Amino acid sequence: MPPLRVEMTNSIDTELIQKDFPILSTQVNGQRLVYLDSAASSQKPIQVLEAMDKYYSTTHANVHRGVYAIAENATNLYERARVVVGRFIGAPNPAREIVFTKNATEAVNLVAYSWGRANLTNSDVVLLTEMEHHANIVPWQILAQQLGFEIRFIPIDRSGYLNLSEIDSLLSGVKLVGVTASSNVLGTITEISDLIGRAHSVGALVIVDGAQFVPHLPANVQEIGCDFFVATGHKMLGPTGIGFLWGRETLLDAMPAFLGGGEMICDVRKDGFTPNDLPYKFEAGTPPIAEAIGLMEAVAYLEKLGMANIRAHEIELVGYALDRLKSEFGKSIEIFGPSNPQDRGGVVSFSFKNLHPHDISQILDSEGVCIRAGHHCAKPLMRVLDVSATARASLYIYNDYADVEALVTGLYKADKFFGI
Amino acid sequence: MPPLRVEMTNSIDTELIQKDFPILSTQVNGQRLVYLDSAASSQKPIQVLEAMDKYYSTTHANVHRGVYAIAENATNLYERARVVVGRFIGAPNPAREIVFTKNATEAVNLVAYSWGRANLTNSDVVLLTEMEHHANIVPWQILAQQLGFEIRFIPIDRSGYLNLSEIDSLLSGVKLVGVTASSNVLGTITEISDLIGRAHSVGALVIVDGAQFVPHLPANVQEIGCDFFVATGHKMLGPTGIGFLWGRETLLDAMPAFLGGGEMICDVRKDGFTPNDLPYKFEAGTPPIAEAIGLMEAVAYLEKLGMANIRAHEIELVGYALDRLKSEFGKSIEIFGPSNPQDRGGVVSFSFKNLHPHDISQILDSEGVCIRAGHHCAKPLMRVLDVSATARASLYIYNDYADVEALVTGLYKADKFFGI
Amino acid sequence: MPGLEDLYREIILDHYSNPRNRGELEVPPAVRSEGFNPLCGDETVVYLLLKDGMIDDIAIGGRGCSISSSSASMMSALVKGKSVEQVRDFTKIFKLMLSVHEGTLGGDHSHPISENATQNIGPARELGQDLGDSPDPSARLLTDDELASLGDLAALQGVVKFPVRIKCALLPWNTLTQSLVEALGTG
Amino acid sequence: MPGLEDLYREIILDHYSNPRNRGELEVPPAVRSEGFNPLCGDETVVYLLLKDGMIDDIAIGGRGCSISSSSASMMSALVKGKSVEQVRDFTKIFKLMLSVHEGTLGGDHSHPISENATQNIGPARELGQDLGDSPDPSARLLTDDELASLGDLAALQGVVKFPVRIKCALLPWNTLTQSLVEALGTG
Ligand SMILES: Cc1ncc(COP(=O)(O)O)c(C=O)c1O
Ligand SMILES: Cc1ncc(COP(=O)(O)O)c(C=O)c1O
Ligand code: FES
Ligand code: FES
Repeated sequence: MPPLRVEMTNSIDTELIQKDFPILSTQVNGQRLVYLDSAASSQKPIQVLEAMDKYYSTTHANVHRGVYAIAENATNLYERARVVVGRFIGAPNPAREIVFTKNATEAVNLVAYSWGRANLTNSDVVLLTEMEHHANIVPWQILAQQLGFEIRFIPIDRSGYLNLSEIDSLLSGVKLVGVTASSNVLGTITEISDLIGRAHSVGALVIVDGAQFVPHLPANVQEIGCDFFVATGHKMLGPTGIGFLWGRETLLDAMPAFLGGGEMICDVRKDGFTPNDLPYKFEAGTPPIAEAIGLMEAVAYLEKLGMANIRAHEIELVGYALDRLKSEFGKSIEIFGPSNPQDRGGVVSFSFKNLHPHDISQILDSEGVCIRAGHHCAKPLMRVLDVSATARASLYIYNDYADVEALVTGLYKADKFFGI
Repeated sequence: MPPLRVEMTNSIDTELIQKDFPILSTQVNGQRLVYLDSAASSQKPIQVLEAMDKYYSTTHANVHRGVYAIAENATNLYERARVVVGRFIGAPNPAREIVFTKNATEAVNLVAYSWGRANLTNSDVVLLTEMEHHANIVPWQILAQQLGFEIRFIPIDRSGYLNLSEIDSLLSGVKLVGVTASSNVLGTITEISDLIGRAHSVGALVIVDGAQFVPHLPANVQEIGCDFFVATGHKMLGPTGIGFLWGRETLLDAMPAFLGGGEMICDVRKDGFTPNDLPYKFEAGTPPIAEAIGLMEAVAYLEKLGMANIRAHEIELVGYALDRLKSEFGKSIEIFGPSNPQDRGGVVSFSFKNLHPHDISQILDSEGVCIRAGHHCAKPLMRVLDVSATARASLYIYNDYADVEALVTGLYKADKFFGI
Repeated sequence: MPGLEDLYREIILDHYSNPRNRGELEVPPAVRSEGFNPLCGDETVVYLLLKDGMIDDIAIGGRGCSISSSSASMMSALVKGKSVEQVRDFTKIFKLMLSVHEGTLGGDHSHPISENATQNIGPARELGQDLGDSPDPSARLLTDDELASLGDLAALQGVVKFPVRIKCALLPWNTLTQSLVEALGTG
Repeated sequence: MPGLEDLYREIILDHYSNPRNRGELEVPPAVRSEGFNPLCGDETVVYLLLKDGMIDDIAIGGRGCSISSSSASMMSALVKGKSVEQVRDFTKIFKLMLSVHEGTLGGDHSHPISENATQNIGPARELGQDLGDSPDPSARLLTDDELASLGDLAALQGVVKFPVRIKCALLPWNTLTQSLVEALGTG
């Protein structure tokens, strides 16, 4: 099985990039670390770690209230991070429309608890898709338990695309549509613009889960046309502990407070409180300051590479991976999702023979190859696919052909090991 | 005005400690940085920064689901952090009773949204104190708006202690008491054990805000006897982006989910979800992994110094500060809270002449002295004290007599500058 | 590095210790508006009496720091006897003076430590104009005439170098705008 | 460093490819219980038929990885024909075998990279016993007799070195415990 190795033609220089990621030069089980799990969490370049260390070592203080130099500086950096992140996704007014949360999940919950509770009743419908991550399902289920509304799901077709053929009837009575911009299991880049147009035409709002989109493709909330958009720092080269919500300013402005506490108030009396302006109204307590600064640096790193270049790299690499897996393993491997790499993000989920994904992952680990096995927080989708779990390799800016080859080699080993 | 400088008698070696905090060797406005705002956020020792960098550089991966080595290791570290933090506050079963949140504020909101919504009705009463931080007021006000229950406040006396003389009548109808263990404005270390006993005797539960307590005094939730306890990482040498809730296992077990998403579920179907076991039920989405590891290292640092030693240091230093301020400025300065340093944490709030706290802070900043001015997220207390803001110097393990002297010198300068 | 003298010009301290037009007016005929600075909890109260499209009388209440108090005092002195039109112009010019310009945030205004901290921290330095109190995308430098029209208030120019205090200087003006709206019965 | 052979002993692979007692029993008279592993979503189904305090028959359904499947297969073979009492003992011993002992988590079980990462990271190394699947504070080493009593199941000993997989090995046993409770109508 001679590998089909060819030179990459895109402008992403993985060799150079790998040097920025200290973890990629560590060894696992005596092997080079082959990290194919960026869809779960990306690695962090040294620039991001250094930005946070520098912040802590030179100017850390709590933000927004201090009159002294290091506190003002901390505030400036934190607010600058908001603007940088907002611009990165094309927010028209980032200083007011970006709310920092602890992760993408909190961002969806914010919309559910605040907008949802104020706007949904038991006669309404929330429309999700069968490929949503639990983060864009369970918050609506919790709310539905309390308010009694109906949740519907847009089905997927056999190739892993949204099946919009019945969309008009699905949309009847719908007040909110929740849709992922890119599936963390199938890889599918959904055609949200069409869906959003239809949703808006029946007066429904649309929340887009961008967690798997923002790290990989150029994102622009104005072009997408959605009403709410969430993403998470740790999947886009940033630190853990931070995510964000973008919302249309008028919507956010009209929404009631969610978490209560410091920062989010304008005044507190014994008998009640007055909420603060946007975006502070939704940022209760001390925010993830260092994390925002780390995320700002992560965005700078991505912008330096260029999102279009990153996209070209991933199309090339994912295409290569699909080809290699199919040519090596033929019918023994089932790859989920669209077969056209143009329609996919960086993830490649598969079933291999009748090996259990966790067993595959365990064998790969002994070769230093890290893939994820499991339901990927998408259990309704697992049921649709009629599997309990899949194996998932996910590719990012630091991955190259050699990593794909390591995956292929590892699968051979797994096959041999279990000998079934 | 010759300073009253004497040798410290406690075992905390501030000179040695300062070396661990890179920020303390920076210069502000050409002056040595004199950081007197640890009550807003503490600085971080290099050990904490290194632990996080090391984590990111050697073993970062998303937790709880990965079968490969670095993911298992990340999971072990994260869970170990839970146990370390739990033991630090005497939790009987840390592996199940500690919930990591993004800050103390989220932890209170979790109790309000989950326990509160399930257990409070419009005929109930929530009893708070006049010295609560907004974090332990506003979540209850948001809930009261929705459920219609009454919120009462335990008054404070002129010396800044809780006035418990009417406590029996205040407690009538009360289902929950929220009390701070140490005030971030008055410094008061409240006598919560007595209050908790009385609350329990009428069947009320007690949530203790330990944000200003845990960094400064030995804390043990079993001895305190409370039902819920919250604190925040960034005030106890840890990073931003993490806080925690401790709750009695039986209570947490019976509480409904709060934020929905990945991690917190056992199963998700299209028609509903089954929540996961403790503590995961309350940790939706990717948790603050590096932050938990940083916090674990912060706890190790505090334990190495010894909380009893830290306490002795602060009593000595706060006593010195109270003496110096009174002896230098006499009637021109009004210091809020108990006069006995044994009854106080590390904060010293004051009014100085008729200078506005922000103007004082601005002048002090030009001397490199960082204090906080404002309402300190305790506006109801400000109204009780009949001020719109106070100036607040807060002391911690790295502060020494020289820092107090810098404060005194700065106040002279402010006085001279405004010449009023 | 901005020094204290950039912030606390003598004239500011003078207005702070001897505030003009401090007090109350009878309501009605005057209107009363209050504005909060959420950062510090301070409050400015503006009493405004209009007559024939002119500011017939104005009084200032509430409490605040030297910057907000002096801004209120100078504002009251400036607007008294002026037309509503003129007051609107002053407000625009004053806000323009306090808008943060490109480069200032990461640049010359900042303390040495800020420069250190923002070095290499990504694109921080170029973003000044989008931050804090700069909702006006048309931020530009004032003309000499405009600056002169503000009189004493020009002394508050240095506040831009202390971003946290900008809200202090604006507080009385935002409250005045509110009271104008109220007095004119519009909005 | 634990190798794959520590985890995947031959006997395990044998039970995985040739699972014993796979199937269903009629309910009633049998009881049916299902257990989930929330980490992976896998499910074990246990059908249990008691007679006179003995396990008269047992069948295993559901799906899972090699570890949970082989654990279920070996378990079914072991408990068939045994008394409820004995089964409880086996369960106790099996869980004891899989409890994580002091030192193992930061220590010899871990991959080289884990050792690196935990070095100097605070008190990490001493805390093994409190983590993960070790609710039993009386964790101790098994006696030889105890180990021997488990028969083939002793092969699952190596799983302790792979903490994420402990839940896999325990899944069938927890499901069995559940079905015993159900069959006996207690709890
Ligand atoms: C007494 C008290 N409680 C709660 C908090 C809130 O902490 P955080 O902002 O980290 O949520 C603070 C700090 O601001 C505090 O001083
Ligand atoms: C598509 C998708 N949405 C949401 C999330 C949730 O992100 P987080 O766990 O950071 O909240 C994830 C990642 O787990 C994801 O893949
Ligand atoms: S500090 Fe409150 S207005 Fe200036
Ligand atoms: S991986 Fe699911 S039971 Fe083992």
